[in-house]
Amino acid sequence: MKQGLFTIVENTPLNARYARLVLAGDGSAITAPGQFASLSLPGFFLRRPFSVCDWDAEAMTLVYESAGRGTALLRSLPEGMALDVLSGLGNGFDLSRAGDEPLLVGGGSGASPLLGLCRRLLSEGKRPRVILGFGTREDVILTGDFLALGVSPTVTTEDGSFGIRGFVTAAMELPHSFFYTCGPEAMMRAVARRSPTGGQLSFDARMGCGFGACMGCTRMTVDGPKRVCKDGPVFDKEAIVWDD
Amino acid sequence: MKQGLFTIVENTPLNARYARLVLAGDGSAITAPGQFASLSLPGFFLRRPFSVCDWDAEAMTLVYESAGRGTALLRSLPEGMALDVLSGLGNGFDLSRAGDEPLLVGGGSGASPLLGLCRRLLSEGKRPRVILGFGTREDVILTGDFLALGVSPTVTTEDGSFGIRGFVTAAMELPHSFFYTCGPEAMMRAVARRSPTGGQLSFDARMGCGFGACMGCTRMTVDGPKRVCKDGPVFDKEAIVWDD
Amino acid sequence: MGRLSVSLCGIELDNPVIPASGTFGYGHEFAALYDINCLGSFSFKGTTLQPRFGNPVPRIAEGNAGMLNAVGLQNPGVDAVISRELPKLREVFHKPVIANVSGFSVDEYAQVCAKLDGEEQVGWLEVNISCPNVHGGGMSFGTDPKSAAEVTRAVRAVAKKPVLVKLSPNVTDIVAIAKACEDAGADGLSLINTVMALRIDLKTRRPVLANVTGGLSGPAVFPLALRMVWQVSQAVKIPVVGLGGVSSAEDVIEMLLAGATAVQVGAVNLKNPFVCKEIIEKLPAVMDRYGIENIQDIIGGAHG
Amino acid sequence: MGRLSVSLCGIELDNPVIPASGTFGYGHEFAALYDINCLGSFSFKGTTLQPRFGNPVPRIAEGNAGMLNAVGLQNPGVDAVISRELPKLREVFHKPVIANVSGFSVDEYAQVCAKLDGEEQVGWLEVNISCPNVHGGGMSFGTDPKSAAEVTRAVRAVAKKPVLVKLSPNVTDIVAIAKACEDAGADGLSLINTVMALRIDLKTRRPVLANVTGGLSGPAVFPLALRMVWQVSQAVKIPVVGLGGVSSAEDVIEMLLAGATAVQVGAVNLKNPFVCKEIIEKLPAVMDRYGIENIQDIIGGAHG
Ligand SMILES: Cc1cc2nc3c(=O)[nH]c(=O)nc-3n(C[C@H](O)[C@H](O)[C@H](O)COP(=O)(O)OP(=O)(O)OC[C@H]3O[C@@H](n4cnc5c(N)ncnc54)[C@H](O)[C@@H]3O)c2cc1C
Ligand SMILES: Cc1cc2nc3c(=O)[nH]c(=O)nc-3n(C[C@H](O)[C@H](O)[C@H](O)COP(=O)(O)OP(=O)(O)OC[C@H]3O[C@@H](n4cnc5c(N)ncnc54)[C@H](O)[C@@H]3O)c2cc1C
Ligand SMILES: Cc1cc2nc3c(=O)[nH]c(=O)nc-3n(C[C@H](O)[C@H](O)[C@H](O)COP(=O)(O)O)c2cc1C
Ligand SMILES: Cc1cc2nc3c(=O)[nH]c(=O)nc-3n(C[C@H](O)[C@H](O)[C@H](O)COP(=O)(O)O)c2cc1C
Ligand code: FES
Ligand code: FES
Repeated sequence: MKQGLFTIVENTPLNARYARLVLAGDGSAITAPGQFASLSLPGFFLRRPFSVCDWDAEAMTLVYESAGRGTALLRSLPEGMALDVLSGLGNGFDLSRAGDEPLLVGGGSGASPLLGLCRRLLSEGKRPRVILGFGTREDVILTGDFLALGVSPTVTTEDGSFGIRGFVTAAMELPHSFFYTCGPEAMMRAVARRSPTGGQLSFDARMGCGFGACMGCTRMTVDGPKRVCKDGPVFDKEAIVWDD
Repeated sequence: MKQGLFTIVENTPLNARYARLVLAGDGSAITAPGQFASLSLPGFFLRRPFSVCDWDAEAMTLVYESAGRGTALLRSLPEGMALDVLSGLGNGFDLSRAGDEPLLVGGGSGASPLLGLCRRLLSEGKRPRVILGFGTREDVILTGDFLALGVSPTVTTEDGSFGIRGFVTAAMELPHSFFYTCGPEAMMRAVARRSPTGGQLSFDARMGCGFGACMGCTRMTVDGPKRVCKDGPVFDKEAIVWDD
Repeated sequence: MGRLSVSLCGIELDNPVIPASGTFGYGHEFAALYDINCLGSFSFKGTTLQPRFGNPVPRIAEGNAGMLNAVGLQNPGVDAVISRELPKLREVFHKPVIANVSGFSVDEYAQVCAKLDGEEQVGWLEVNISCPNVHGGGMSFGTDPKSAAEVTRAVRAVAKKPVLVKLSPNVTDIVAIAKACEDAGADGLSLINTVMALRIDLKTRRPVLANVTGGLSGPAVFPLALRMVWQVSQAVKIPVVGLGGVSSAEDVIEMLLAGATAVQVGAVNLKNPFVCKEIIEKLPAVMDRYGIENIQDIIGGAHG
Repeated sequence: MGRLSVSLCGIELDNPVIPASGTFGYGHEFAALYDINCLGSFSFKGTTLQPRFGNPVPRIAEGNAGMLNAVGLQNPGVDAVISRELPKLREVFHKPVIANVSGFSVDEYAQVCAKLDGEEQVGWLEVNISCPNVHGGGMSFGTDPKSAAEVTRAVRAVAKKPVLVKLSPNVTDIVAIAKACEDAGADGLSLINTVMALRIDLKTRRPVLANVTGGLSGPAVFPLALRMVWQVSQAVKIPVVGLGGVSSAEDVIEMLLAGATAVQVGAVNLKNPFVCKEIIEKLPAVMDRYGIENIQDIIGGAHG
């Protein structure tokens, strides 16, 4: 984990809901796809956590949804502005478990960390397959970015306005060696239930600190209570305890 | 009074203590020298009041001291940044009472509103004389600006490091038709006592609103309690009740 | 009945947005900026029996996302308010106003309320019980259920208009105070008043405020106010006017969901004199965003 | 004795800056970022007799210039703290620490304190009396002078180390609680704990926190904390540890002027993990600016 100033070099709407934020700065604390960064936004006390979509030594890309007041403000911040960022947070995905044909399943903004994961899997010679689920056609994001990597994502929309109608599980007949998923909890749960293989899931939680100090984000696992921010956000399928 | 966004076009240190801030925006609410503007600074709840030093239809100049945390931040704000400003606050100086040879006495940042006043008195054909008092040589400001108007200010410093040694009253032997003064209350009181003529004094107060709504800035006068922000900041010598 | 209208003790408000006492004077400074008849109502500066100069200055200090005030109830006294301020007020505001009343004895409260109750423009009496009780050891009336009830009863006995009792947050058990006021006949409750606070000037090494302590208000106190509105509105049957740090249309919705029937806006008026107008203008769009048809439908909606 | 050193209940601190309980874990997350031995001390996460999972999530909400938490005292229980956490803590922090203790009965407080009192690394016991009293109707121990005194007495009886009682701000009369603790044998007081608050999610129309209410802390509460430190330090003879919203070296000076002997920093650690280090580094320059030679000289300096 590192604290530092990052400069907004791009803050472009992808559609009414999502935007892409490219931040230039020292990304050296990032060690794995699925880690996140936490942004301090002017006028807000708590930082906002976002998965790193992709990164290199000089910059990182985030994809964020305008979900509430902080992200609404974020959308209006100009290029050139400096933001105080904690980077390299969380554990990230474990690529060593991927096998040859890992399946990546993202829902909504959960597509974001899968892009960086996909690129790294490809560079290790894997053949990742990607399913992305959205509510409706207008929400669809990142398909072009996956295509640019040479991977053609299967897209599902709940209303059928784009790709396959239904939830991501409607497209899950692909054989796979392992799965990685990020998105709404109900979606991830359906994916984990449907998949016969091992997998990793990236969880969301309201966070106080994002680096393990406050116990704000605790989730019960088979190994006892864990901090989503520090022990996660990525957990092994086997470790998950689903609330019900 | 008007609320509007003003853009910082200049924010230049004059010395370690004072800086000049030029704000571009609609200055049409300003009607008299001695009025003030109230700036909303990022991260601070209350606005900061500053006398207008000079202005035209497109911009106003303020001169401010780094007095506390807000003005310390103000010093770091970049050109091009927009600030939310209430302009045209307070009553300002009454030029009609000036007579031919009005005396302008400023202490510290109190010199600032006297510059705009001086320029307007000159344009009405008056012959203003100016005394400016500071603590020490390093604090002296605005003498060049008065010279540029063709008025040579008499400068006093408490430690004698520049101009006449002592307080502004040490230089007050000038005959005058009326006086205008702005600065520390003790200074203004000495000026008012020393001067045989009528005069106007511009007061300072901690303000909640700056436009007459909160009763935060009340000062007792011979006409009863008055709001420094709305009924002042300029009061006639005859109306002042000195605390003692 | 419009989308924004709510009813407070039987009087209909065009919308639930009300500037809070002490932050809106008698309306004139704001009437010079916009037509204040867009407001639901407004609560004028706290009125006492005698004219009061208030506390010595400095009366204002700053907090993080808030401010402290120790104005000390500067006002011209109830007779001058009636003879001078209310006629002037009528020129700029044509709806029922909230008459905010303060006192230092039970009797003073009753006297001031009796006088203001007779004024046509006054829609509600709002009884500020945060004042120190000079006959009761100096603790504020609002920190003890018994004194709070006593004031309420005395005022209720002399008033025909609905009585809102305005509660202090500086208490262990706000619900106990609220219930005592309800039982004593209050028609509604306003909460919260300011939070007792302090700042020290590092240069002088003395308190910033001449009065030493002052009342903290503004956005900083919003979550505290919301908690008290939530607790009180669950415990009483009379309507609650929610205030404390409200600064946006979203905050208004949140207060109503917590159980408030109407909302007051205080300190933020001082920073942004247009805030009440802006909130009222933004409410319909914010209601659309959250699927709210009529604002009155969501009152207490978060209690589930 | 350096310029920054102060003495708290007979133990010298290199400086008065102490991370507050619940915002610094057992120090490891911060030790990975800087050498935490620069701190005066630190107060570790509240410890109970049994392991606790704490409240369901969400446990965190936001305020203006502050945050709400309802973590609910998640901790591994006192035995695991002693066997697992303290040995690990010794590797990264070599000064006496503050053991923060919670309980739901007087007996639980005493048992936990007795165990931690025996640990060499523990310099002080800090007894958090904001917890609900399960045997006393559920009101927090800290809202009633009698229960506060009872806990203090029970803990004092079993402890050799100095006992700091940590007070809740959610009370009408903080001085009465403080004096009750002093009379019952407290060696010092820490104040304030969090302010009970609420937020509602406009989308779900339900409270953000699963626990409904939570504790507000952060810069928003600074002027309230300062007022309580001012009042309490005037009324008691034992030292006061001031906390609530401290975020800068200036805030530390202000707390000391108000009467605090040392200062804790809570919520701001979560936003800026380096804040305590930064404050300590900036203190000498800020002291120079305000003409302060030794920081201990200004304790209570604003009382004049
Ligand atoms: C590890 C992690 C990774 C994430 N990655 C992404 C991403 O890549 N893209 C994306 O669009 N979103 C992501 N989110 C969700 C994102 O953090 C929230 O949408 C965002 O914080 C909302 O902020 P706001 O100010 O708009 O909402 P507000 O409701 O105004 O926020 C109020 C508070 O609640 C918190 N909060 C609100 N919603 C959420 C949420 N869903 N999850 C966590 N905290 C929340 C905020 O952080 C803030 O503290 C991620 C969350 C986590 C925990
Ligand atoms: C009508 C008027 C005109 C002024 N004109 C000028 C000017 O032209 N140039 C100039 O340098 N200064 C002027 N001042 C003083 C200026 O407002 C303060 O120096 C400034 O507000 C300090 O802000 P801060 O954040 O640095 O101080 P802080 O101490 O951090 O401020 C905390 C709070 O106290 C208030 N405050 C602190 N000091 C003063 C003060 N001396 N007067 C009023 N409020 C104060 C701040 O506005 C703020 O609300 C004027 C004040 C008034 C009332
Ligand atoms: C400058 C000022 C003056 C106030 N005067 C009064 C008053 O006279 N009577 C009263 O009941 N409340 C008074 N209040 C309290 C407010 O009406 C309100 O209860 C409190 O400020 C909380 O709301 P806010 O956070 O929106 O400011 C005053 C508040 C401020 C800031
Ligand atoms: C996430 C979080 C957890 C906390 N846990 C504890 C605790 O276990 N024991 C305790 O005495 N106080 C606890 N507190 C209260 C703080 O120690 C402190 O008293 C309070 O937050 C005020 O300080 P601040 O405004 O600097 O945060 C906690 C506060 C936060 C924000
Ligand atoms: S958010 Fe603080 S521990 Fe995870
Ligand atoms: S500052 Fe509000 S009335 Fe003058």
